[in-house]
This record gives sequence, C-alpha cells and structure tokens, in this order.
Amino acid sequence: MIEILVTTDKLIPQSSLDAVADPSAGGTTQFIGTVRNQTKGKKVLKLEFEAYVPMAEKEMQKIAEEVEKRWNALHVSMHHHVGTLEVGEIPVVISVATSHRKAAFEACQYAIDTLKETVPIWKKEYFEDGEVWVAAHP
Amino acid sequence: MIEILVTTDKLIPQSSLDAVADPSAGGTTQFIGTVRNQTKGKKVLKLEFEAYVPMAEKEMQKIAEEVEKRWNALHVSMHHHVGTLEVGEIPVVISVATSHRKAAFEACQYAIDTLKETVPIWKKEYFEDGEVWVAAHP
Amino acid sequence: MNLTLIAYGIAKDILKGSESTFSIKGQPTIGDIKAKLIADHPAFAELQSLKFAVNQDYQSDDFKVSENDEIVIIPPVSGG
Amino acid sequence: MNLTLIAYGIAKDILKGSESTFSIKGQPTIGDIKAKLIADHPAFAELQSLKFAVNQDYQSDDFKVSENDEIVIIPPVSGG
Repeated sequence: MIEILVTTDKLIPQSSLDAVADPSAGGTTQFIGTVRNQTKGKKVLKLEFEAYVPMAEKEMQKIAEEVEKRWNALHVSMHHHVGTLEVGEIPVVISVATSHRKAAFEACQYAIDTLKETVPIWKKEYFEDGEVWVAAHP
Repeated sequence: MIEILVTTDKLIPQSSLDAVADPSAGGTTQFIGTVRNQTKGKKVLKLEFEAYVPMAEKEMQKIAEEVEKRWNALHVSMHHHVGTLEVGEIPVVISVATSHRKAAFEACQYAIDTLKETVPIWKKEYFEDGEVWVAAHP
Repeated sequence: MNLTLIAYGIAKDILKGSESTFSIKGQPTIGDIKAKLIADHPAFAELQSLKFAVNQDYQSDDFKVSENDEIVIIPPVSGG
Repeated sequence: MNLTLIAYGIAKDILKGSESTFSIKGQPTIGDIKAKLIADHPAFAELQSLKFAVNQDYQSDDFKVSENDEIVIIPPVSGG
C-alpha cells in the first residue's frame, strides 16, 4: 500500500507509521526531517514550502512504487508539508515497512534522497537579513 | 543526549522521537521493530521478551555512545520492551538525530544491528504447536 | 502559438508573477521555450538548473508542446 | 569456591531454574566454569553460542572470577 500526502496540516509521524502497519512487517524505518535553526552558521527564523502539488504527488507516487518494487516493501508512506514552518517543525516524514529490516533502511534512504532530487517542492529560508530560495543558485 | 529504556510498558515511537528533538537536527531516523505474524511460514501467536536488565541497559548505553562518537549524532534514544507482545506490537524503537541525514541512517542501522548481537535480551516465540527461544540453536 | 508558463519558487520571483504568457512561432519544443525564457529574463540562466514539466511530467529539450498543455517551469527543487 | 550462576532464556530451561550453585576448586576462570557447566548439562554444548557476563560485562574464557562476582550465563541473544 502506498500513502502519499502533501498537506498544509502539521505532520504527525505516528500517522505515517499507522499507514504502514502490517502484521507481516518485521521492521519499519522512518525518516523525519526537521527545520534546522541554522544554515552555514546563519540563524534561520522560519521556512516556507511551496509545492506544485499535483506533480509533487505524482513524483512521490513514482518513488514509492520504485521502493515497493526494488526493496519489496510492504507499505510506503510519504508525507510532505506545504506552508510555513518554525525551527524544529517537520517538513517531511517517510515510513517504509518491510519483512526484513535491512531493506527498510536502504529503501527509506532512497526515498528521501530521491524526493530531494525530483519532487517539485521549493523551500525558502528566512534569515534576519533576508530570505533565499534554497539551492536555487550554484 | 542518550536515553536508554528497558521497560514492561508499551513502547510509544513518538516518545522516543521527543527524546531526540533538537533545533540543530536536520534529520532523525527511527527504527521500529514489530512482531511478525509468522516465522519461516509458521504462525506466531505471541512473543515473550526476557532481559538481564542492568546489563541490557549498560550494553545499550555502549551502543548509543558509539553512535554519538562515530556518526557525531546529536541524540540517541533506544527503547526495548520486556514481557509479552502480540503480533504487530513493538519490541524495540531506536531514534537517532543528526545534523545531516545520511549519518542518521547509518547510525540507526548500526544501533539495531548491534543491539541484536550484544544486548542480553531473549525472545521466545509461541506457535500453535509449541514454543522456542529464538536463535538458541544452530 | 500562445503559451502560458506556470511558475513556482524563484521562477515566480523572476517573472514577478505565477504565470507568464507569450507568443511563439509554430509548435515549439521545450528547448525553444527555455531559450526564449532566458532571452527575456536572463536571471533564469543563473539558476543551478532549469527544468520543465508538461502535464505534470518532466520533459526534455526536444519535447514538442501542444496548445492546451500545462507547462510549468521547474527551478532547482529543495523539498524535504 | 562456591559459585552461583544466574540464568536467563534457554539457560533457565536447561538448568530448570534461574540460578545454579556449585563448588569448584581454586579461583576458576570463565573457561573452567563453562567446561563444568557443559559437563553437568550437555544441552549447553548444543547452543549456537555460550557466553558469560561478570558484573554485567562480557568476559572471555581466561577471565578469573572472584567470590562475590555476579556471574550470568548468556545464551544466544535475540532482542530487537
């Protein structure tokens, strides 16, 4: 089962875990991203996430399908927040349940690595002296 | 910060996440073990976990210290259940918060792999036709 | 052909709006659109990468767009 | 010297109890204790592994135990 969610609601890690619960699962790996208080030493005030939502969901679906296929995952849940987040809040939660634990780690890492490369979501960092779209420039 | 817990209480993944929350964390990886409904095709009714508690805590502490040192983890939380668990319930939760996410995956995987090798906890599987201490015999 | 490009993130800042409409001869490719966009707004050339999605899928430079396609400028993504 | 071995898991089943007390000459090593345990209870020889902890740390065969040490038989662990 695949669960994809792009939402303005606060992300709840337990809700992503619930989505992948399965009696034949031996292990679940979860990645929880959190907003860091600094970037290269500069204090971060808040982040704002913007998404091209229908395509973001489609790209996340592709990642989840690849995870199911390549690591034989039982279930995959990917949640991403859009809107403003404070330091310590959660932009992304990914859960992967597998029969055996090694696959769960590899699969979850692939999912977050690929999400960061392909999913059309953009993050703006707000500093005390201005704001910047992350990764926009070399 | 290191949090080690060996308990007869039900494990709550969120409580382990709360223990590693940090404004300088960029990523947290969590491993959640769950009781599988079968082992090599045989239906599992329940599991019972027994621990040599003071040494289990000491060995878990050693693992967490190694994780802090080797992967520069900000915080590590390791919870293990003792007592009886039904299918789908949680024997173990490990959370590792790091500044960068790659380290979080490696560190969390090291922690669960090592826990399974060194921590004096024993698991008995109950089947319909008997019970067995897991991994006791070759 | 009249085209509407949809913009997100820094593309929205460069275009000063979430959409940009322009006319282009014949049936253009993504490569044609990219060239025109950079000619009109040189700031696009300074981005780490510049991709396009047509109807919610990434498409490469040789892809030909059609009249009612949903064309979105994809500046470097930074989710997660 | 009188020794009390504490047992968990399958070791408890083999010894039919959570403790086993016996006498051994001089100051025995973990290796001596292991040999005596297997001689008295051959089922220990069939385990995947057989380790010992003294005062909550693993110790190898050449470690000498003392009178009031807490000695625990560690059959193959299976936590997690």
